[in-house]
Amino acid sequence: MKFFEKLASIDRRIIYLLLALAVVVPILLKLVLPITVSEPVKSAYAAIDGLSDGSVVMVSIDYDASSAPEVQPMLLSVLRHCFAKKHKVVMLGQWPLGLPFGEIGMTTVVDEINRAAQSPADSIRYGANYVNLGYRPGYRALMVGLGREFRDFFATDYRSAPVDSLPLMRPIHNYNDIDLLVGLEAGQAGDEWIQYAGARYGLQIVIGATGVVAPDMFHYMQARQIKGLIGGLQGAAEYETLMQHPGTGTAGMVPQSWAHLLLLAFIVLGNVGYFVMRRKKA
Amino acid sequence: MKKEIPLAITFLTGVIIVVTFFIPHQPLGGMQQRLLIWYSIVLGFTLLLGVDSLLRSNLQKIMRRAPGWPYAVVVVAGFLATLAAGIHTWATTKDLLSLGSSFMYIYTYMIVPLQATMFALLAFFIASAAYRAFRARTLEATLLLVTAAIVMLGRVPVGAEIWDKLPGLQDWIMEIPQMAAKRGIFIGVALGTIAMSLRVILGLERTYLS
Amino acid sequence: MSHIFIALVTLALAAAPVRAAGAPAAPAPAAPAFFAAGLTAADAPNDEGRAIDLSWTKAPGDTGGAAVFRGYQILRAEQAEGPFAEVGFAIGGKTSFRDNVAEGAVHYYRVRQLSAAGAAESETVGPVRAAAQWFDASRLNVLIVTVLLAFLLIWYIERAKKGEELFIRKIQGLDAIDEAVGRSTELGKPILYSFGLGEIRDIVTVASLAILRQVATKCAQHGTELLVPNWDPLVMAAAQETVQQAYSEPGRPDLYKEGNVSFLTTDQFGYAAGVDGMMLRQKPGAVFLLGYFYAEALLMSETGHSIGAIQIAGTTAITQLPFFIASCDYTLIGEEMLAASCYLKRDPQMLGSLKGEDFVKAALIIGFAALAVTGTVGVVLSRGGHGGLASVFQAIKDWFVTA
Amino acid sequence: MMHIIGTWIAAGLTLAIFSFLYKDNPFYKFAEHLYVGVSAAFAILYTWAFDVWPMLVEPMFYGRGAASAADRWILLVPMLFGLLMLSRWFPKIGWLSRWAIALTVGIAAGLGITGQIQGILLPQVAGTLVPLTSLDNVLMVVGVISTLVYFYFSIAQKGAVKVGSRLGMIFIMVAFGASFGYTVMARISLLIGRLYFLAYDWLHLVR
Repeated sequence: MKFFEKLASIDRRIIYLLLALAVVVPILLKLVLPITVSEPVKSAYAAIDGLSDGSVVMVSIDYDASSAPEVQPMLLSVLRHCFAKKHKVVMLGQWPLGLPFGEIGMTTVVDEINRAAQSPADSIRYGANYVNLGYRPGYRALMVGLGREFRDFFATDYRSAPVDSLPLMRPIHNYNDIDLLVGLEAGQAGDEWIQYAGARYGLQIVIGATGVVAPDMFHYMQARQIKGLIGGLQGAAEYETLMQHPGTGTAGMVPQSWAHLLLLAFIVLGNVGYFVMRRKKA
Repeated sequence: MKKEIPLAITFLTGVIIVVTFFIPHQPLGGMQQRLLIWYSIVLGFTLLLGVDSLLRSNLQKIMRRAPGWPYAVVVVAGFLATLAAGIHTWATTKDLLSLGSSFMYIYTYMIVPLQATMFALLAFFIASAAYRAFRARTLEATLLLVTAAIVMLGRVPVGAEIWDKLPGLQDWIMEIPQMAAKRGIFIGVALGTIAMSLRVILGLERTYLS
Repeated sequence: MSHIFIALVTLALAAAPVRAAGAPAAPAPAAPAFFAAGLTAADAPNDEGRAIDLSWTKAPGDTGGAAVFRGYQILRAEQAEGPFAEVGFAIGGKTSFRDNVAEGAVHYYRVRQLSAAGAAESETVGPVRAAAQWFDASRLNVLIVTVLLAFLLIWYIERAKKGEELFIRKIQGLDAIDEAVGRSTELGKPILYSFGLGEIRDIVTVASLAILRQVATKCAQHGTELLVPNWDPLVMAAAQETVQQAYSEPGRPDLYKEGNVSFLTTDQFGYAAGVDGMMLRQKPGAVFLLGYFYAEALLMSETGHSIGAIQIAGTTAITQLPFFIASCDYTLIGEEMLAASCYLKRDPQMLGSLKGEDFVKAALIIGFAALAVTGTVGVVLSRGGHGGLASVFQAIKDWFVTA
Repeated sequence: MMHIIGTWIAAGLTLAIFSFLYKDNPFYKFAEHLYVGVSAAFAILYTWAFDVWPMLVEPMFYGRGAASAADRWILLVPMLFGLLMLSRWFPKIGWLSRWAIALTVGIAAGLGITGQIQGILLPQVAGTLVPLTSLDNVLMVVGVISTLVYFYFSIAQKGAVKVGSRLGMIFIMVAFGASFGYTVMARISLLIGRLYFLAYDWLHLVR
């Protein structure tokens, strides 16, 4: 009994330390575990893969630094996939503070591809293969308005170049000219894309979401309101696996596993102590 | 007048937006688009609302040498330095996302670590709560914790190492029972939102004017 | 109630064929017969007259990606004989294109296929012009539901306003409130009540104020101390008023101490740390966490648990609810909290809305059950060769599908 | 060089925030206040660069994206409303901000009504209409119905309603358990992200 009382009054900083160790040790040891790919991620992959070469994919950056570790690896994988399929990418964002993550991810992937390019035909260029429109306030109003005309909101791209000066944007007027939206979500914006652009204009949507948001997306998936779902860091790791290009998602799954085991041990231990002490009291 | 005009604005804009949803013909189609553009523009200004009170309260703290005033200096200095870097970047490149700029430097090396770490703290808080507060004291809480345990194991690679059916079980929980309950919940939330929106347009609900 | 549901279903079924008839009607007389690519052009339906829809059958060579088949050039002219100019391009694999045009003008179209083997052009179609529609027929189902819901809600709100007795069941968590106050009184400990980080305009804050009123009344009756630390100054003002009123009603205004309903800070974790400190120092016997919460919920409920307080939580923040359920003794889940405030306060607006929503829920419950049976029987029958019921079921289901 | 300095700054700030775990201290307070100040400046700059400049200044004064003179000058209306929003800065005329709030609230509510019906209600009802030909389908329909019963307040919880409501509670707890698990996962992922930064970008412990 004493044991449990002592256990119950343990300093929380010891708990913090144990969690830190559970994460740091596997990072340092660089362990790897095999990733099993789930159906929703397969569907997301298939949605991008199934488009004709050269389709237009819109990517919405709806997250910021507070969830970037989960979502950024999704962005990298999706961009790699799009460019491998010769798709054109139109980037924009609903979270002003997250916009730079889109730019950073795009630059990373574009540099990577252009460095490996064998001929000018293999390389990708701003304005021809991808554009970044930036951010406008408005969420649902913006999403509805883009269904009529992009230029009403985005007369210019993120660095004030008129969109009609960009060959990629010239034929794009509304969602009829977008083949797929990949929404990378850390909050409500994903629901709004589905309700205001998907349901209203028939825009095809794939969602990549943080672990917090992902469970609230399954009913859209079942009702076929979205074509695929990449959920949390594990989802990112699964997409990396499908792309055969492991990154921080795959690397993160080992510390993730250890931390989950530790937390479950905490819950079990805490409950055992609770019930033992309660019985003693009773 | 302080309440009538806002109520009239809300009513008018709300009705126009609902009506134009069903009637695409001009001039309604264009009217809707115009309102949406206005919304977008006006909403941007709400980003600024907090800035004034933030600066004001911190400046007051500094003037009065209130307890903790040096931190108020940090707020103001951080604000001014970032503003200066941003204005400089904008004036020279018209591109606030230009990765080599001083503005993005502040973003990458200050905003990102600060914001990200703030949220990383939550992992520790959850760990501590897991040990000290998450108790299976009722049937409901027990069900919740058991489901959570299956999901937490089934959603990481180590789950498959423990029992190869775990990832499949996890997928099934997410796609059938959890989806069904979430659907019920979100249908309820949608009904609540519709009722609220209707009351707002009709001017019955006025708390937003307070 | 059931008769309205039946009426609803009948209406829905009646609407289904209307919608099919309102679907794109190609101006058949104008279009010449056929060409190599099976090209058709028609006014885009349900729009403001700014687009023409083109569609064609996939070219035989359209397989294997851009290297073999480049795509389809869309050519447009003002006269049948030309000149035709490119107005758009559809990549290989696509069989449709929406051309944005001005309303009313006459257009002729051709499609040119570009493949590795060379180019081939379709015959000309036209004339075709874009026309605006006065009603978006594809949204008829939304219109019907909008009108029905608006009617229901207004009707119930009016009934509630007239003071009609509208039944709301007792919410279980409310019993727990009395119990928690009683226990604290026995132990001689204060009670702590937090609104979390909700603003005064959040509906959940309004609901929480109604519950605070109940808690404060109990506290006044028992002479128990009530602490309400706040994050938002406006919420604090409202809470002060509520508590003060509650204390003066049983004639104990002397017990009300203004300092007990206090303002802490507008910083998220700072607020949580402040409330935690308060709990550790004053050791309340009961903790109420009712309002809108973010991540700070976890910190507060953990501390509340560690001091052994009875904890009653409630929020509409779906992400925080699981943590409350795991660490509190009783949790009001989402709408339950709004219903609890209706039960206590009987505000006609909230009450009417709640009843209206409940009506729809009842209709859905009955509808889901009835249609699940219909669908199942339909599937069984269609296995025996009778597809009638199955197609009725499918028609009903399709009616709900948007976009 | 700038990159190395930046990484050290970032690492210092990361550790300053983490120091809160030991206890509240000046380093944490410094970092937290810095964040508040810096992000406030971001709000101003982004409002300018992505709202005021491209949506007001450019079309009005440079005619970019505006078809006619009327298109240009009608933008004075949203500009006025935007400025009214800021009237809150001056307590005396603060009530004027209600006009601007009324505009945004009205439009959002108008969009909300049809949006919730078209975007959630109808498609989610359609998704629930399935024949009961598999156990999964049965469970799904029962789950949706019983959850709705749980949130049905117009009838006392007795008999069949009580059973339905209890069943609903079970489904809801499974759903919350799933959300719980996913949220825990998300928070751990963020921690991994930060510790990865410290180990990889800053200390170069991992290659």
